[in-house]
Formats: sequence, structure tokens, C-alpha cells
Amino acid sequence: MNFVSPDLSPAFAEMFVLGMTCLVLVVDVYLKDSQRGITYVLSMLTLLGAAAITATSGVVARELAFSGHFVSDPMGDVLKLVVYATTAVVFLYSRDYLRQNDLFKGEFFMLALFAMLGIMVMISAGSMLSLYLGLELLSLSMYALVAFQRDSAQAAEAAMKYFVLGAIASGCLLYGISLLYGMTGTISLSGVSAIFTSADQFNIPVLFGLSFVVVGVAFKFGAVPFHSWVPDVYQGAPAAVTLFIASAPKIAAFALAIRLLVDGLGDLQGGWQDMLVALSVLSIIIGNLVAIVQTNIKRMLAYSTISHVGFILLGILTGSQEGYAAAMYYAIAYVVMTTGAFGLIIILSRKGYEAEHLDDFKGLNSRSPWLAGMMLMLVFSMAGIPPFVGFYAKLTVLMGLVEVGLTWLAVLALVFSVVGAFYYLRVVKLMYFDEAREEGEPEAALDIRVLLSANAALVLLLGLFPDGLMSLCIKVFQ
Amino acid sequence: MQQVYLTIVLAPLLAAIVAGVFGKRIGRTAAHWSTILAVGVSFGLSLYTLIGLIQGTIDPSNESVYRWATVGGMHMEVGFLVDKLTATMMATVTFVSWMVHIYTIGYMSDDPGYQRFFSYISLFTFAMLMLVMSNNFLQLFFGWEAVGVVSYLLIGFWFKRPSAIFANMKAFLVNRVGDFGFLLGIAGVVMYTGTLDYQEAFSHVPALSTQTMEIFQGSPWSVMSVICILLFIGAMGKSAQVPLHVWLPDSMEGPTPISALIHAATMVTAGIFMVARMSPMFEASETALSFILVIGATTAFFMGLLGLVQNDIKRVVAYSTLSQLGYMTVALGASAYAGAIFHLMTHAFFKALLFLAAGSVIIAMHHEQDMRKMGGLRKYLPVTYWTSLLGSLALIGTPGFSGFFSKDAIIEAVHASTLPGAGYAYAAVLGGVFITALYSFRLFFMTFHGKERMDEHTREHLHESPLVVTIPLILLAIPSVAIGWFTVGPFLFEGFLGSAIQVFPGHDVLAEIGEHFHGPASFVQHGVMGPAFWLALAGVITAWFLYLKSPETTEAIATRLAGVQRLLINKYYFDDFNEKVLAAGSRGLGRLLWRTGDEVLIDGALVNGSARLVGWTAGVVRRVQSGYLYHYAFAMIIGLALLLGWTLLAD
Amino acid sequence: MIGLSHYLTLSAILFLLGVTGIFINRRNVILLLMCIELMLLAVNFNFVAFSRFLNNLDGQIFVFFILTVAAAEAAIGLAILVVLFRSKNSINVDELDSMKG
Amino acid sequence: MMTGTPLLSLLIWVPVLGGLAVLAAGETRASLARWASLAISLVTLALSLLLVAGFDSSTSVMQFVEMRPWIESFDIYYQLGVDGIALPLILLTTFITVLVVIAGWEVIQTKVAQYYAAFLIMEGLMNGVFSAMDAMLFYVFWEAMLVPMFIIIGVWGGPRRVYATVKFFLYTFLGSVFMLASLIYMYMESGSFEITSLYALPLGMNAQVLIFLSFLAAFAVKVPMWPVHTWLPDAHVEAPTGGSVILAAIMLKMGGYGFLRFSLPITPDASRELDWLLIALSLIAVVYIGFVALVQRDMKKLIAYSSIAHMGFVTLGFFLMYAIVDRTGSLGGAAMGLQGGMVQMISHGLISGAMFLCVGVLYDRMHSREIGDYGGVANTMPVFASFMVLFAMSNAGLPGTSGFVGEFFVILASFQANFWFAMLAGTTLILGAAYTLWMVKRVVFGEVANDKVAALQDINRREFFILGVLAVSVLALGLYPAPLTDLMSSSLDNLLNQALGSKLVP
Amino acid sequence: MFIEILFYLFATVLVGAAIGVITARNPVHAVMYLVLAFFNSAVLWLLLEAEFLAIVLVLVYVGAVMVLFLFVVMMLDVNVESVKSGFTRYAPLGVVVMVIIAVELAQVIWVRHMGLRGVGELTPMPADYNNTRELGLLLYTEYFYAFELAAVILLVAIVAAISLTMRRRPGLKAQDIARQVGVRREDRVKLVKMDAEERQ
Repeated sequence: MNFVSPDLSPAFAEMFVLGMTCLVLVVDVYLKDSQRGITYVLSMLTLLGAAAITATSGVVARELAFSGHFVSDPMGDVLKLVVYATTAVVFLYSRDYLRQNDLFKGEFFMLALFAMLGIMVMISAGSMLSLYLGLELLSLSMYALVAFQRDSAQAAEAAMKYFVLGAIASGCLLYGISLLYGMTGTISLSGVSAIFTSADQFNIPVLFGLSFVVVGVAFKFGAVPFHSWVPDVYQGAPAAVTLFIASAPKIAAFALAIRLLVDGLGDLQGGWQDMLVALSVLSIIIGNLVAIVQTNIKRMLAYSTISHVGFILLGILTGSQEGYAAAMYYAIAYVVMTTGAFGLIIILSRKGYEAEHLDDFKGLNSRSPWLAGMMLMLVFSMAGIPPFVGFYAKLTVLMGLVEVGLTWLAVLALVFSVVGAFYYLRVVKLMYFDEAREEGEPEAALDIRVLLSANAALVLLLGLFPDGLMSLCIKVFQ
Repeated sequence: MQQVYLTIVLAPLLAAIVAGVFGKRIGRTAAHWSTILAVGVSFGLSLYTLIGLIQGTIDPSNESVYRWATVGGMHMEVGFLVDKLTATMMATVTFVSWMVHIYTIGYMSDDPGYQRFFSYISLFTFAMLMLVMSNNFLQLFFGWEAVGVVSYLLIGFWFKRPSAIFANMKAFLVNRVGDFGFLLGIAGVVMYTGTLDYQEAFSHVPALSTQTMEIFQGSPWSVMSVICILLFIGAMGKSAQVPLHVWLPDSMEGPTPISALIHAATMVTAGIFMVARMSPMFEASETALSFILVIGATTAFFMGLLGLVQNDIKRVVAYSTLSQLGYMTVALGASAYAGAIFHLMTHAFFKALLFLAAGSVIIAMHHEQDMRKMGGLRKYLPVTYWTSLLGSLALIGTPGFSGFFSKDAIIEAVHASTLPGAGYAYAAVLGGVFITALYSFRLFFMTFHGKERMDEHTREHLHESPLVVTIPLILLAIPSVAIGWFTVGPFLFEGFLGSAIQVFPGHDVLAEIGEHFHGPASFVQHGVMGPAFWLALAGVITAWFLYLKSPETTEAIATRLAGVQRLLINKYYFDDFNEKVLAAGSRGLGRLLWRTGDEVLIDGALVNGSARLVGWTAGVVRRVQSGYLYHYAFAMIIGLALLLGWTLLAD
Repeated sequence: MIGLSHYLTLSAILFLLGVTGIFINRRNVILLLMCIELMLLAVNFNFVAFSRFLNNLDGQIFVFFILTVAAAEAAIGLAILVVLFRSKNSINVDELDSMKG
Repeated sequence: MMTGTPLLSLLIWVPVLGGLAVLAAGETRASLARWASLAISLVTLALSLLLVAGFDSSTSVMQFVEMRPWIESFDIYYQLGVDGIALPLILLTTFITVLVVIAGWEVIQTKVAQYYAAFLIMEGLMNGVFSAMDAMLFYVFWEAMLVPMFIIIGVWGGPRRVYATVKFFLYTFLGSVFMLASLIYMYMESGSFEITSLYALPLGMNAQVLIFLSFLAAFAVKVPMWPVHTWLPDAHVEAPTGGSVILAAIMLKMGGYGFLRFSLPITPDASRELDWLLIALSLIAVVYIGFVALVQRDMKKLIAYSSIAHMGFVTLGFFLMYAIVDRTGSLGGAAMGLQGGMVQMISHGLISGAMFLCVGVLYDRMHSREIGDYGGVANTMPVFASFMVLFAMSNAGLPGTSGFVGEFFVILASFQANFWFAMLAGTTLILGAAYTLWMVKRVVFGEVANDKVAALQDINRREFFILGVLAVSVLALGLYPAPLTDLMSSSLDNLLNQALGSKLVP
Repeated sequence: MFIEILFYLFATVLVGAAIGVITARNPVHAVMYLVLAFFNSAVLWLLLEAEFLAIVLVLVYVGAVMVLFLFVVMMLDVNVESVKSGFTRYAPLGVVVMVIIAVELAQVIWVRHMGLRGVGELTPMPADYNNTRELGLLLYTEYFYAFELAAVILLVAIVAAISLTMRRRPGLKAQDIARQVGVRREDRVKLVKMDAEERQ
């Protein structure tokens, strides 16, 4: 028995988040409803502290910890920081919305923090096991969050669908993992990576395992045909939860893909490339097409997400460092844009009323030019119009594609982004060209307004000066 | 001298701007005085130039004023080429214009657009001077189009009249058809000579005369023929040659001074002038000359015929103008450029006179233009009567009158010409003489003699026109009668125009005639013995018989030749063809292209069609998202199955 | 001789039966949860079999965690089910169609 | 030359930031927005005049070059510069924007600040397009322009504005994405987005043809060339006057500019190979669209179609060079085609702008663009009628006005390429006059058609100023185009050399 | 041979039970079939000498999870008869797809032998081999991190389950121990002092 106490330092951030979440859990029990603000502040402090820890950890190279189950590398740190920020933004946007809808409970923050912890685990996963556990931690919290508004039948329905489909997906993922384990005898990603060689990309059983794994990854992303949950969940969940689901977990999905497909199965790139090509093409086509006929903005954004996911996958499937960096850049840009868009939906919502119909955006420019302007930037950014960040996201992905000779894919993606522009334009049309259905400026707290402005400004600033983030993404993959 | 030339050109322009832009502010009198003064100055200086050139105190000059643009290494400049040809044109144009300015004071006295009118005619004078004084094709084209625009504005001067604004558009468009050819001709010149300058271009002609180009695969055409015919198409538009003549009769919708100035004396002769100016080029292509000859002859005869059935006094004169332009064109075709220019000059005087006289009649008749409502005006309008008699005599070529010298020279020249088509042309011009006399005196008799057919009210108010009208008539009558006597010699036979006109020896019909020329008196004597004189006389007598002596014979003939009459009244159906086939066809084609091409095919099928396709597909695809959990699961499993299957198949 | 392939086949059959159960059934949602358990059981079979045939305990450890997670998953799944039942008064899969398109 | 002052940057950012400032000032202070916008646009105009003053037209190298790293990860630079091709277009932009600002003075009463902000931002972006020397920077400006234009047409446009503006946006967006793909491809080949390094990049024939076609997709839509022109009539008809003016005067020019800046020098061999296609499309535009314009009942639509026909001359002029050089071996004719196209662009900018402003003047009074609703406007609006006739004449290519110059050059050049090209191009003399004058006849001349026309007021001082300034420019350019042609000639000669060279991979 | 018989016996029952799960009309029956399936699996795992997991499966899974299922089924009292037809219209198609996947899997498992390297014959473990001990050794050393995570997941499950299902009905009377314990005499008993009535 030689038990060596493991070096815990790489996982300080995770431990801090876990500890603080437990603290929130305990503190929250003793709070009256009127004092929930303390939970909120504590949650925010958790994020702040975690950010401080991660930011100061100064990881420069890839390090393994916990017998290889934990990896810390610069990419992970960057992604984690993005996740903290996203979660904080989600909390801030949601605060008043939750209050108005009697959802301002400690459980929301706890579950969200647990979900975030799951994301962090996934980001730092060094083995298929920790990847799986992180995924489940995230998923279980998410299922609960979706059903969080207990009096809403839609939310419960959405949660049920999400749960069942998610379980199938994790079943598939596990099945795939089990096959991979069977063929390699290890569950550590680096171990798997050491065993497979590029010759294995023609090895049918390996590819079988890979297929199952890809199903799991694709589900997490919401890529067609594993996308069915996305629109229903986005629509059914309360806007605050949708905001969360739509943002941070995409980073998790990206991490999942990178850890599993690149870190673990990088040598099988030839195998999964074709699969991802099919998935991304379908996602871009179906996402953009079906978004056109939506009348519910949450649903529309869901389909738009699906098409964005197609782009992220395009970046990953290149199998090149530039492509991964592009996908990461895209994922981050997507998160920035999508938080803004859902943030605006939250601002427009009132007590007992979700501003989820596209018509709710009618005449927003007359009601509040400022909000309309912010949404304008967000929407054009999503459509990929320069000088907003969405354009550079697409650009980097396309450059990655062209570099590996997949020009036809780039052209196809571009053409469908034109199709997609149509429904984004519709939002602008509603805001700017139509008469308002109701009068008065939507009410929102100052900090939320500032946040939204900052969010939109970020979309613009990252567009005007895209290099900082871009070079960061490239650096972490070198 | 450049300052002088610039003054000649710019004075009318300046006056036009003053009268046009500040017309309201400076009032009517100031408007007409400023323009009359400016054109007067131009005339004075033009005359000075002409005399100077004749006397040799001024050298012909070819100078550029400024560089317009440099393109592809080619300088395009604006400049003046002043030689005797130019100076003659300048003097004629400014003189007639000046007269018309003065006349207008009376004619337009009660029109609300008084200042505007003066501005336009001054502007016209500027444009016409730019045209004739140009030393290059660019400026020529500028003047060419500018006179067209002013003509457009003036024909539509009374823009409330539907007929006027129809006529001006028609005039512009028909002219544009000519300009289309003209511009292509210029393009040809640029391509083959690399310059827009006349002199430089002419210097390339000898080298080009044997060169060919392929317009249709495999059939080489002479470059010079192509260029000259294209240029001549421009002249056909401007000088109203068949089949681009249709605008001229309609242009009579404009005020009469305009008809005199633009549509008789000056603008319409621009084509003639241009061909004469380009004589070195046209000489290089017999094909083009033949073409010109035939077109001119056709115009001269057949347009004259149309004058016989018109009742509108101005339209008769207009057809007469067409016919006379045909004569000039024939002269060009026969290489008798000097004859053409000579006829141009004499015609400018007597035709302006006739128009102004007609205008005087119209004033007296309170803007009634139908000759059937006139008659017996002789006693009411003595000055007009006598001046129009002189004008008509000049027009029909009465020996000794100016028109005689020029027309007879043309007839002789055609007779002497050996080009293909010369025989036809000779017949046509001779027939034209008879027709000219017939319609001229038909007009004269119907207007001034016979029964007074106007209504009582008009008759009571009949009186001679004011002095501003009659003085120009008298002043124009003088050259109409006399100028031929003094100028025929130098113009036609003594090389007055000098090097401005170049004729290949083989074509030089005037020189041939010139061998028999022994002064104007003998020319008259010779003319009296020629067929032309007798034909003219016959025409006058026939007119007297048909329209004064025995109108019933006229009717009998008319019924006998009903078919011919219908043809003539409908102007050979040119207008019908243009309106019902060309214009309507264009509109129909436009509508077809718009509705079918743009709206149905491109927009409907391609643009909206693809949008609809996208929408339809989206509608279908969204149905897959049925809301049922088992469908969603099924979709996932199918996805899985496909991934697995693909791996197996790819193996 | 019972080899690895036998176990794998058995596991594959179980997995597919689980999946099939999910999408051919239009009865209540509980059944779906049970089908998920079947799928996980199949996965566990794989792991156990591989672990045994590879002489490598990692697989069994993995199964241990899967069992844990599956329990948590079942708890949450059932909780959602209860919420669903309370708000809809039905757990029919057929009636979960308020959102579509 | 003003060294050190980043004039081009100022030209881009002064209006953009100014526009944002106007936007921030809000809707409550409309007159402040107006005056501020006027001031900003005037400053920008002054800046562009400084540019002209410091420009050396004897050389074809880029001037006022600014270069800063922008996206280093992809070697994308913030690189600006102008040559004789871009400079006139920048000047046109700043000039027209001032007029547009004035033109909206009393007409726009709703969301004034947004209106002006949109135009100012547009101005900056358009200047950016014309001065960008990095292909990606160019693309960014190129696409970003769609946003303000989309808003302008959609918010202040006519009844079918939504259809029109969406159509405009998607059409142009679809066209330009192909260009993006090509740019990326070339970046992969050359490792740089710098336009000058793309000039130097050798490319195989197939690659060139594909790149050429993708550029064609982008630029042909913008120009627009037949058969991708149908967005233009709709967009023009529905756009507010200012929008139509900017659209016609400047945005269409970007397509032409793109051909010169990208297609010809980057893919010379493909251009040579496919020049027949461009010439054919241009001639179709001239003839086909000429006929279509003839039967329009809506004034703006008519002018829009006439724009397409006139832009046909631009593209015709640009792509004649190969045929000319093959047939005559003379570079002069080829240069003439290029010059003609360029002059036509500038001139069309002035004339179409003026025509749209004229229609705007009428529309503001009668709220109708139907030709049938008018008649005899000259009776009640004589001054306006004079302007209208003048601009109509220049639209019909009357010598002495700018409309003639470009057409003249192009027809001269096309004759050197092929007699039939000239023949078909020359039909514009007839068709152009026909549709323009027919419209003038029905609108301006004739008896007063109805009470509404009878009640018309002649143009006020503001309108007189705008139209007057345009009239003076149209005449000045027509009577003395040498300054313009001299400004462009060395750059165009240089372009000609590039376009006639070959850069096939050996 | 004995092993084979056992394997096929239990495997058959297992598959039968699984089919029972997905076809049973009555949810209670389905749960029972599932329990049967778990038991059979446990036995099969014993054949694979994974004793600890087999026990855990029975104890934890059948003992806790399946009971929970039963509990919920009972609690929700789902009306069995309300469902007329149990299968979707696409069920046959679904089965076809599943058969296709099955064929694909079989192809890989039997024809390609999973592409395994180094998988030999099954050699029985030594007699002193303690599966539980070996697992425990690994679990608390190498899998320490995962173990903690599993704990967190369970915590999440608890939090989630409680927050989703616990509700306070307005009329519900709940016991409050603290209040019960902390009650003071003064709160419950009120001594009222009143004058004695005068005797009649």
C-alpha cells in the first residue's frame, strides 16, 4: 500500500468552485426568500474567485494530474475563463427575470454552478472517465435546470425530452467508449492516443467505436441529426435557463470534441473527418433552413445555434491546429453573441410573460433605439456580416477549411450562411421597419443595460480588433 | 485671331445665359437687346473674318483652344478651323440668326416665354457656330448634338401642346438614329487614323483608301466606304434625308422663327456642311458617294411631291426644305461640294425669307396656318406678298435669282457625274424642278390670290405685320435675289473655298462645267436654254391653272389618282411605319423583356423561385421536428445507423 | 467455449433492445427511463467483458461509476417525471408534443 | 503632400465616428443632428479635397499609404492607399454625401439622427472600400456597407421596402461570399491578403477562371449586370431619395471598382479568356435594359433601369482591352475603354444622383412616382423643369455633359474591338434618349395634368442649391474632362499593363 | 460446458426479460422484467468473475433504483388501460433500422473480431484473487478524482430531485421539531387568575 497523496494544485479552481457551491448550498438553506441576494452575491464571488485562481495559475504547458484523469493546459484555462465569464453574465442577466418569475432560488445558482463545474471537469478531462463524469455532471444539472420552473408544463416537457435524448446520447457515447476501451485496454486519453496510429483510421471496429463516440459529441453540440432536443429545450426552458444552455455548454461541447477526438483519437482524424463533414453540412443546411420558418425567437435562435454548431464542427474537422483554433474562436464568438441575444429576450420579458415571439421585437427601434441597436449588432454578427465578430469567426473557420483543401465545403457553408442571413434580417426588419405593438421602453436595471451594451460592444470590438482573441486561440493550440 | 473667334462663339452663349438664367430679372427688352447685340457682334466679326479671308488679310487658321481630354495617348482638343468654307457658314448662320432675332421681337411679342425664346435661339447660334468652326470630330459632334437639343427645346417651345412635345421628341430621336451612325463613323475615324483632328485624319485617307475591314465574316468592306456611309447617316438625320426625314415636317410645331432659322437655314444644313467638310474622305469612296447621290435624289423628288398635298402653309415650306436639302445632298454625291455649299447659302436666305413670310402671314391670320382658309391676302400684306414672291422665284430657280445659280449648277453637276446612280439622280432633280415650281406657286396662289376664304372676324383684323417683321423680310429678300449673281463665279468655279474642299480629279464635275463658264450673265443665258428653266415655268403655269384658274380640274385629278393622293397624304406611310412598327415594336419588346425576362424568368423563377424553394423546403423539413420524442430518438438512431453504415461501406 | 464475442453480442442485443424500446413505444415515459437503464446495462456488459478479457480492471471501475451515475440519472429522471406528471397530469409520450416545428 | 497625416484614415473614421456621435445625440434634437451631419460631411469633403491637392497623378503607385498590423494571425493589415482609380471615386463619395445630407434636410422627419448616422457611416465605409489595400479589409468594408443601406431602405423606404431591402441584401451578400472564398484561397496560395501581393501571385488557368467567376459574382451583382440586376429596380424604387442617390451614385461603382482592383490585375489570363462573357453581358445590359426602361411607368424604376444600362458601358469599357489589343495591337484603344468606363462611373454617379434627386423633389410634393400621375410640371415648376431637362439630356449622353464623355470613349474603343460591339453599344444613343425623353415628355411637358400638379411649388433654395451644384459638375465634367482623365491615366496605364500580362504558373 | 449452458440459459432469459421490458403493457410488469434482467446480468457478470459489480448491481440497482422506479410507478398511478396501442406507427420501420444496426454490429463483432489485439483465452483468476479489494485499491488511488466527481454527481441528484419535487402545499400541516422542542410552558398554558364566584 503506497498511497501517495495526489498533487491537488492543478485542480484548485475546481475545488474552489465545489467548495463555494457547497457553501452556497448550506448558506442558502438558512436564508429567507428576501435574502436570496446573498446567494446571488456568493455565486458571483465564486466565479470571481475561480477566475482569479485560473488566471493566476499561469499554465504554460500541458500537465497531467490525478493519475492522468486531469489535464491542465492553456486551452483549458482560456476556456474556463470564458465559462466563468459566461456564467457570470448569465447570472447577471437572469437576476431580475428570476425574481419576476419566482425562480430566484438558491437551487438555480447551485445547479448552474454544478453545471459549470461539470464543464470545467470536461475541459480538464484527461481520461474518458472524467470526461464522462463531467458530462453527466453538466447534463444532470441542466436537466434539472430546464425543469426548474415547476409550474410550467412546457418546461417539464422540454426537460423530459432533453433527459431521454441526452440519456440515449450518453448511452451511445459510453458504448463507444467501451469499444475503445476494449480495443486499447485503457481509458486514459493519452493512453488511447498512444495506441492508435493513423493506420487505424481504416480499421472498421475502431471506426465503429468512433461512430458511437461521435454521436455523443454531436448530441452535446446539437448537430443534425442529433439536434432535435435543441429547439424544444430552448423554447420550453425559462429564458434564463435557455440563456445558460445556449452559452456555456457549447464551450463544454467544444472541449469534449477536442479532448476526445483530438487528444484521444487524433490519429483517427481521417475517420472522423468524414463523419463531421456530414454532420456539419447537415447542421448548416437544416439549421439555416428551418430557422427561416420559425415564429418563436427562442426556437429560431435554436436553429441558428444548430447552424453555428455546423461551423464549429467545420473548424474541428479540418484536423489542423488552425482549424481547432478557428473552432475555438468560433465557439467563443458564438457564446458572446448568443448571450447578448438571449439577454435581450430576458430584458424584453416581463413577469409571467416570455418575450419569445418574434413579434415581440416589432418596433423595438421606436421603443428603445439603444436596445434595438445592440440587437442589430448581435444579429448581424450572427449573420456573419463584418465588422462584427461573427464574421471573423466564420472567416477563420473557412480559412482553416480552404487550407486543408476543403474549398467546396467552405463555399457551401458560405452559400447557406446567405440563406441564414434571411432570418436574421427578419429580426432587424421587425425591430426597425415595423410598427411597435406596445408603447414604452422595456424596463431593465442599469447594470443589466450596461451589461447588454458591453456585450454588444464586445461583438463590435472583437470585430474591429479581432486579433487578440484570435492569436490567443491559435497560441493555445501550438 | 483666336480672341475674335472666341468672341464670335461665346458672345451668343453669354447672351443666352443672361437671357435664360436672369431673364425674369432683366425683363423682356433687356433680354432681346442683349441677345441681338451678341449675335450682331458675332455677325459683324464673322463678316470681318470672311472679308479678311477673301482679301487675304486674315490667314486660314487651325488652332486648338484647349485640351479636352487625353485618352490612350490621344489628345482630344477643342479648337477652331477657320477657312473660307467656315467663314461662309459663319456669316450665313449669324446673319440669318440675327435677322431671326429681330423678327422674333415682333413674332413672339405676346408670348409669356419671350426671354426663354431669345435664350434658346442665342444658344442655338452658339451651338451652330461650334459646329461649323470646329477643327475636329469631337467638337463637331458636340455642336451637332447641341443644335439638336436646342432644336428639341424650340420645337417643344410651346410645351403645353401635345403635338409640339410629340414632335420635339420625334425630332430628337430620329436625329439620334442619325447620330448613332455618325458616332460610329467617328469611332471608325479614330480607329483607323488615331486622331479626331480633321487635318490629321484627312492626311491618313490616302493610306486607308485601299484598306478593308470585315463587318461580316469573310466579306471585306472598304474602310473608307464604311466610315463615310456611317458619317453620312449622321448627315441624313440632321439634314433630313429619306428615311430619316420624318421629323422635319413635324418640327413645324415650333414657332415660325425657329422654322426659318433652324429647320430651313442653318441646322438642317449641318449635314451638308459636314459632308463638304469631310470631302477628302468622301472622295475616297465612290460607294459612299453613290449612296449619297441616290439618297439625295430620292429626297429631292419624292419629298417635293409631298409638298403638293399639304395645306398647312409651314408644312409646304418644310417639304420644300426637304426637297432642297435633297438637292444639296445630290450635289455632294456628285462631288460638287461647292455647289452644295453654294445652294446651302442661297437656300438659307430664300428659305428663311419664305418661312418668315409665312410667319408674317400667320401673324396676320392670328396663328391660322391652313391655306384653305386664306386667299387674296395680297392686298392686306403687300410687303409680305412681294417678298414671298421674290423668295418663291428664287426657290424655283428663276434665272438670275440666287436659287437659279445654285440649283442649275447642281443639275449640271449631276448631269456630268459618272457615278452609279447619277442617271437616276439627274432624272429626279429635273423632275424636282417642276415639282418645286408647282408646290411653291400653289402655296403662293392659295395664300395671296384667289378668293378670300377666311372668316369675317379675321378679315377685319388683317393688316401688314410690324416693322420688326417686315424689315428682316426685306433684308433677306435682297440676298435671295442678288447674291447668286455675285458669288456664283467665285464659289463654284474659281476655287473660292480653296483647300477646304478636295475633289479627286476624276470626280470633279464642277471643273467640267467650269470650262463653259463665262460669267453669270452667260450662265443665265445658258440656263434659260436648259430643260430646268422650262420645267420650272411649266410648274408655275400648272400651278396657276390648277389652283387659280380651274380648281375643279384639281379635284378631278385628285379623284382620278385617289391612290396616289392617299399615298402622298400619308407621306408614304413613313410615320405609320415608325409609330406602329418601330415605336410600338420597341415598346412591345420592352414590355416582353420586362414582364417575361425580368419579372417572370429572372425574378420569378430564379430569385423568388429560389426563395420559395428555400421556404418550401424549410416547411417540409420542419415537419420532421414533430414534437414526438420517439421521432427524435429515431432520428438519432438513423443518424447512428448511417454513420455506422458509412464506415462499413467506405471500407 | 464462451468468448468475448458472445458477451459483446449479448451486450449489443441489449443495447439495441433498449434503443428500440425508446422509439417504438408511445406509452408512458417511465418505460423510456427503463429502456435507458437497459442501454446502460448493455454498456456495462461491454466494460465488464472487456475488462475480464483484457485482464484490466479499469473497465470494472468504469462500470462502478456508470452505476453511480445511472442511479443519479434515474433519480433526476424520475423527479422530472413527477414534475411532468404534476403539470400535465399525464406521462404519455404522445402528449409531449406542445413544442414542435 | 501632407506626410504624416493619416488622411485616408480620417476619411474613413471621421464620418463613421461622426455618425455614431449623431446617433448617440438621439432623436430628440433633430436639428442638431442635421447640422452636425452637415458639418461632418463637409469636413470629410474638405479632407478628400486635401487628398486631391496632395495627389501626384504622374505615378501609378499607391499614395497616402498607411499600413498597420491588424490581424497578425492571418497577416491581415490595416493598409490604405489611393491611386488614380480610387481617388475620383472617393471624391465622388464625399461630394455626393454632402448633397444627400442636404437633400434630406426637411424631407426626413422621423428618426432623423438614425437617418443621418446611417448615411455618415455609409460614407466612411465606402471610403474604406475605395482606399483599402488589403483584400480582407476591403471585404470588411464591402460587406459592412450592407448594414446601413439595409436600414436606410427598410426604415425610410416605400411600401414594398421590406421586400426590396431584403432582396438587395441577400443578392449582394450572395454575390460577395464567393469573392470571400476566392480571397481565402489566394491567401492560402500567397500567404497574404495584400492586394499588391495578390497581383504578383502566379495562378494556374483553372484557378484563375474560378477566381474570376467568383469575383464576377460579387461585382456583377453590385454593378449590376444582367441577369443579376433585378434587385436594383426594386431597391431604388423603395429606397428614400437619399438612399437611391447613394445606391446609384456610389454603391454601384463599387462593382466597377472591384473589376479594376481585383478581377483584371489578379486574374488577367482568365479575364482574357472570359472577356467575351463580360462583353456579352454588358451589351445585353445596354440593349435589353434599354428596351425594358422604355416601358417603365415608375420614374424611379425607369432611372434604375437606365442605371443598369449605363453601368453596362462601364463593364463593357473595362473588358474591351483584350479584343482591341488582339485586333489592332494598339494600347491606346484599350486605355480608352478603361478611361471610358471610369469616366462613365463618375459621371453616372453625378447624373443618376441628380435624376433621383429630381424624382425626389417631385415625390416630396406629390407622393407619387408614377409617370402617369404627372404631366405639365414645367408649367408650375419652371426652374425645376430646366434642371430636369438638363439632367435628362445628360442621362441621354448629350455632348457637353458628363454623360457623353464615358459613352464616347467606350464607343470609340468598342469600335476598335469589333464593329458589332460598337453597333450594339451605340444603340444607347437612341434607346437612352428614347426612354429618358419620353419620361420627360410625360412628366415635365404638356398641359397641367391634374389639380395636384397645378398646386406644385417650384423648388426652394435648398433644392436649387443641390441641383445647381450637380448641374455645374455635370457640365464641368462634360466640357472639360481632362483633369479627371489626367488624374487616372497613369494608374489605368499601369492597370492595363497588368491586365495584359500573364501570370500563369509556368 | 457447464459455463456455456449457464451463459446461454441466463443470456436467453436476459434477452427475454429485456424484450419484456420494452413490450410490457403494464409499467409494473416492465419494472419487474427489468429487475429480472438485472438479476440475470448479475449472474453473467459472476461468470466473468466481476463479483463486486454483480453484487452492487443487485444491491444498489435492484435494491434502490428499481424500487424507486416501482415507487414512482405506483405513486403516479398510471392508468394502464388508457393506452390503446402501445407502438408507434413507425415501429416496423424502427425495427428494420435496428436490425440493420444489429447486422452492422454483428459484422464487426464476428467477422472482424473487434479488431482486438492481444485478447487471449479466458484464464481463470487465481483463487486468492479478491475482486473487491483490487477495485478498492484502484478506486481510492488512481480514481480518487473520479470518485469525488461521482460524489458531486450524487449531490447534484439530491439537490435536483429535492428542488424539483419538494413542494409546500398551502394547506399542509407539517411538524416543526424545533418549535415543538423549543416550546415553553408560557406559550401553551395560560394561567388565568379570576376571582372566585361568590357562593350562592
